[in-house]
Amino acid sequence: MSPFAEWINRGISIGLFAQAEKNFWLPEQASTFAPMVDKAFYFLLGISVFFFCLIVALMVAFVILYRRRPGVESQKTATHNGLLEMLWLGIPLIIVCVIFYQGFKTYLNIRVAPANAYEINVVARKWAYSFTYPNGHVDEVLYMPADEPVQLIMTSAPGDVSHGLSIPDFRVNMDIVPGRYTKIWFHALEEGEHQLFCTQYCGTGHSDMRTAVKVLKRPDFDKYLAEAENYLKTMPPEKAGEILFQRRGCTTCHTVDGTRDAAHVGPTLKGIWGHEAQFKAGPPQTVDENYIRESLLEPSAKIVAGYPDQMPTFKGLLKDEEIAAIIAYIKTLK
Amino acid sequence: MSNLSPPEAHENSEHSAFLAHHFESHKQQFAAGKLGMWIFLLTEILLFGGVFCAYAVYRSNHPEIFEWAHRFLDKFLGAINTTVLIASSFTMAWAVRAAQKNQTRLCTVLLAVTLLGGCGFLGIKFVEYKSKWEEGLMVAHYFKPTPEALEHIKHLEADTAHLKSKPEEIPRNAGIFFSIYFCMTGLHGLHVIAGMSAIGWVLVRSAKGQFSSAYFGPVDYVGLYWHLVDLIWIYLFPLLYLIH
Amino acid sequence: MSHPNPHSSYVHVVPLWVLCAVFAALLVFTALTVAATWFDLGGWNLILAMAIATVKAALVALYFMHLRYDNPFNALVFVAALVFVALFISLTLLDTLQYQPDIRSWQQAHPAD
Amino acid sequence: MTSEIALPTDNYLTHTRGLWSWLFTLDHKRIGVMYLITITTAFLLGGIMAMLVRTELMYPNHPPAAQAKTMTLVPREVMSKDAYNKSFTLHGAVMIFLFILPGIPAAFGNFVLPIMLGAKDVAFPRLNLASLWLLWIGLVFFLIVLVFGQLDTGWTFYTPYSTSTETAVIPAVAGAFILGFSSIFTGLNFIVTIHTMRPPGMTWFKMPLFLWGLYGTALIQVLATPVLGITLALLAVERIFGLGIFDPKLGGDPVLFQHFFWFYSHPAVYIMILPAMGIISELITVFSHKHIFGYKFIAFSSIAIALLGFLVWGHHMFTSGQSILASMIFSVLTFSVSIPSAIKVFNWITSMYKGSISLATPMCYALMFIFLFGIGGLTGLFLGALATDMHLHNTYFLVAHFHYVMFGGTAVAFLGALHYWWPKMTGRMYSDFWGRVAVMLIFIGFNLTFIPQFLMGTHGMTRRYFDYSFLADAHPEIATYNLISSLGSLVLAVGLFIIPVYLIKSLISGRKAPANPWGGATLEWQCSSPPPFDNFPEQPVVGDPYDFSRIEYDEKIDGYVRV
Repeated sequence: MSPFAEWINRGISIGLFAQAEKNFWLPEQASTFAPMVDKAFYFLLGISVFFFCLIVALMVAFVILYRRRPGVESQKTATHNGLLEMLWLGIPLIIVCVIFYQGFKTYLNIRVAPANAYEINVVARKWAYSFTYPNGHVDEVLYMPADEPVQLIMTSAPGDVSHGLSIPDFRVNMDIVPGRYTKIWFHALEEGEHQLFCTQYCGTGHSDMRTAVKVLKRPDFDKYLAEAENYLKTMPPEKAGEILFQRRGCTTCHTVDGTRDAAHVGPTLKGIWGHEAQFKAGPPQTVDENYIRESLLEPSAKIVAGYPDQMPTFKGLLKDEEIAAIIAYIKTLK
Repeated sequence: MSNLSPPEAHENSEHSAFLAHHFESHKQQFAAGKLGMWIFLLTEILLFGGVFCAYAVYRSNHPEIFEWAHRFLDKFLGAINTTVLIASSFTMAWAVRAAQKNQTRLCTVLLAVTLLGGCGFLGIKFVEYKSKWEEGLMVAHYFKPTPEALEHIKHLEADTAHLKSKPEEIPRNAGIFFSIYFCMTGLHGLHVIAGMSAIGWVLVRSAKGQFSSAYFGPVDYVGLYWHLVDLIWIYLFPLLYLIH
Repeated sequence: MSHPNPHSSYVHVVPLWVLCAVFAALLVFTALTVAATWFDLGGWNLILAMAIATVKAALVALYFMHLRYDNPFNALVFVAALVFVALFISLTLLDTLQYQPDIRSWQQAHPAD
Repeated sequence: MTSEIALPTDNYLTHTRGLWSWLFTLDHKRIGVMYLITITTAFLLGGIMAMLVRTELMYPNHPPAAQAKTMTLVPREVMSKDAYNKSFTLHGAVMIFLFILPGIPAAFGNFVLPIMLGAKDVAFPRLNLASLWLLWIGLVFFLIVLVFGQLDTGWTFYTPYSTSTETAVIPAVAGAFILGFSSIFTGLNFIVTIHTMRPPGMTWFKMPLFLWGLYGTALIQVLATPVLGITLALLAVERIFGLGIFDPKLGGDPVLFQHFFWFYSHPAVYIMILPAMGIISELITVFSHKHIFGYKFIAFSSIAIALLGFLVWGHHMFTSGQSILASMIFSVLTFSVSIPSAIKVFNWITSMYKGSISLATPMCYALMFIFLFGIGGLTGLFLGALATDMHLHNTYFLVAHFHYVMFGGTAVAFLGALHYWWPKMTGRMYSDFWGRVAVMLIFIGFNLTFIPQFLMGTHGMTRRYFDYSFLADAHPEIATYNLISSLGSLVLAVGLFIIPVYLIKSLISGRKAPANPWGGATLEWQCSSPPPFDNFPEQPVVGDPYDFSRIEYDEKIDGYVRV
């Protein structure tokens, strides 16, 4: 942060709140973009505060100096002054050119990823993210290596709506649009944990659509990936199923403890195994392996009575052994 | 539209019965009405701007869809319809001239001919829509061309040999062409109907002998509207039917 | 306006021969634009078709719609409409053409059913 | 001139009687008054929705364990997620389509435009009445939405959410479509009136600046609103038939919808603010009793804003998947709009220099406008600059910026106009004391509500969030900011509720208003309060609308007279 910006930050924050610390205006700077964006922010803040104070000071001064008093008339002054007008056409023009240039430089930086960036694929669906790593591992939390460029290649699940992805500590924000890719990259400075939000309104669970960003040192990240890749093999299937159930965002809509509330738009999965499910249309069916498989791949085929047709399909997103693990997990929910 | 020309009969008016009380003269009233009509046409052009924009975006990004799907449209019927509309525009322009010259009977006849032209246009459009419906050539969600329709465009091969796409290879999202086709021609068709209602209205007034060289504003305004409908079709015809 | 007229004090009445000539020209241009599709001119086909359409539109606007004789402000209104439509289409098109690769690569990765 | 004439018993309010004489009137003044009543009702409706939203956001839904037992004024969760989504959607849609867009032009524009111009009426009185009826039909559609089905798309109707949600999108879209045509017809009427109905002597540069503002507004209304019409029509057809133009399932492009939507909705922001700026130009000069500074610059800046406003819509899409090239172009153009706005503010301030400034209620609103619009305009720079927008887009920073411009700007100018023309419209004076009390409460309440939102936004609080507990865990101050914001909105609501109380009281027992209570030099102050049916019994004297040298205070009538 430049000394100028530092000064403004301190000055204003201390002036307003006694407990203010250095994050009064902006959160922690956790990526290489943060200092650039913040510099632009404080520059703008300085300009804004200056002009705002100027306008308000003049306004207040005039109101006091020229308040209406008996016997005092308004005085005639020039009704226009070309030079003055051009001056306050010209000065703002120069200032906004500078603001634009500074903003554009940083924006280019944020939008254009370096060639060597580590790529993670993101699929957003109502109301969870899945991050797919180059080795095929899928997680619902964004794990990433520290101190190297990472690029997210993002899209919404087919048939889903637009979402957003914002990591305030990194100063990045990009929409995720169905039917196409959008990209964003960043370079985290050191290991730590940050929050990630959906910024494009996407319905009932919009404010639940958030997750953590876990920045690990490269060796730790490699270790995480290696372990993660093998969890289907190393863990018992019902345990692996539980992990999948959480990582694929099933918990956003389905509870496993029998709770039924407005926050969860899907039916609870507690005790459904072996019971008869009633549908909006069609005959009831016993919940068995085939039914769960179908519900995952063709969720709209049979809608449980009393629930909306909201579930996205997992066709092509879950491998057979993953489905088996999820079934094994659902069996345990008694 | 009727609101654009308030023939407000003011009891104590020194002016003619068709001069509204808040205008000074027929000239002022006509200038106001005409400007109002032009601004209304401007809004119509911008309304169509939306569908033209959708057309431009999809045609430049997916030329293959347009090239493939436009074969289903009948160029001959399109050309006939263009001619019908141009002819009705001509009779409309003539009707305005007749009104300006106090030729009341001629004006009424020409307006009736124009109205007939509109009917002809809609009739041909109906034939086209009906065949699209029967061939399953509907908007994207309902785009299910029948085998006969697909077979039919293969026989057009001689006529469309220059096209790069093959009739048997349906491009992805081909239905978008028909979405745009129906939006553009449908919106245009609604305007034809609106224009015909307006012509019907001035036709009745003309038959009652309400127009003269001093007061012919409504014929002129309706004429402008009808020409705009024609003008838009002049673009729609090559854009939809004559894709190369 | 510039031509005083015995019947109408405040507008110009378009002569009938002008209307007929414009009508004839419009028919000729319609035939031309259909005929133009028989020749393969590559990208020029679209440009030619649009050029012919624009000439036709100009004839309709200038004579049938009286713009040639009318208050210039009405012509300005008409031109403004075209300018704003052009602005809308061109800026939107500019952007969609730019991000098209992101759509195409998605379509390659997600084949149609 | 007017003071010697006794108040005419026959004015536009008493000219004819009965409900039908109002519903079918062609008088622009009555139409303006009916607009005012309708729009104020919509404002109340939208305001209730806003209070629901703020009440829900008062506390985080899941407080940290340590604070869980703290007493709270309201339950942590006052409504369901869906109810919250519907509340903010209807707040936005009602406020924008039914209050801010028609607010100043339709209500006050209709009332004063012909009088200021020296005309008897607008060019097309029937079309004018039709616009009002369209507004009512649009309102009915929104009431249908409110009663049946609700709406949860956000006022922006983004696809594919709007094509897939089960709520009542189609009635809402139909309502907005109809309101669009109401707006188009008003704009059309105003342009034609200004062009063709000016009496002798009323040259373009003798027009009051409010009329320039309305003229710029009307330009946008006729140029941009049709695109909204076609966009909403396509959206409705998309929903019913599956067009595939905006729906990616069928090969469509959601970002294209955003282009369509913002081609209208950005210029629409200037439909909202330009007439407000026009009003401020009037208020500042009248209450400073001083000629406006830089008339032509202010007049042309209105037109410049109207036209440049069409070139900047893409700044709503910097993070939406718009290309880098388009973002760059739109960012450059965005800054070009800030210049004419800055010119206006500087000219207003200079107009006050060496004036005789009265702090009557309307002037307090004008000063509040400069203060709040200053913040709103300057924070716009943060969102127009590409780098900072990357961080702030879709956060509460944006929400706060928007409200500073729209409430702090337009709604405050609306209230200023209401207090300025109230004596003219009703023939009664209201209590200036209570007027200023309301001004203070609104000023305090508004800033308390929205200043904290800037800070929430910079810390990443996303808009349209039902719950922000997780954010409050990381940044505990977010909870404080939200609490302050919600309490501030209560103060604001109290301030706003005082206004109808003293205004209605003025109707019953207010002092009779003189023809010119504030010392205005524009033509509406030359006719009696309330104006007669045909505005002017004889053609008024058209002069410089900002020449106050011959307008002096007369104690006998407690108003101003031309000497």
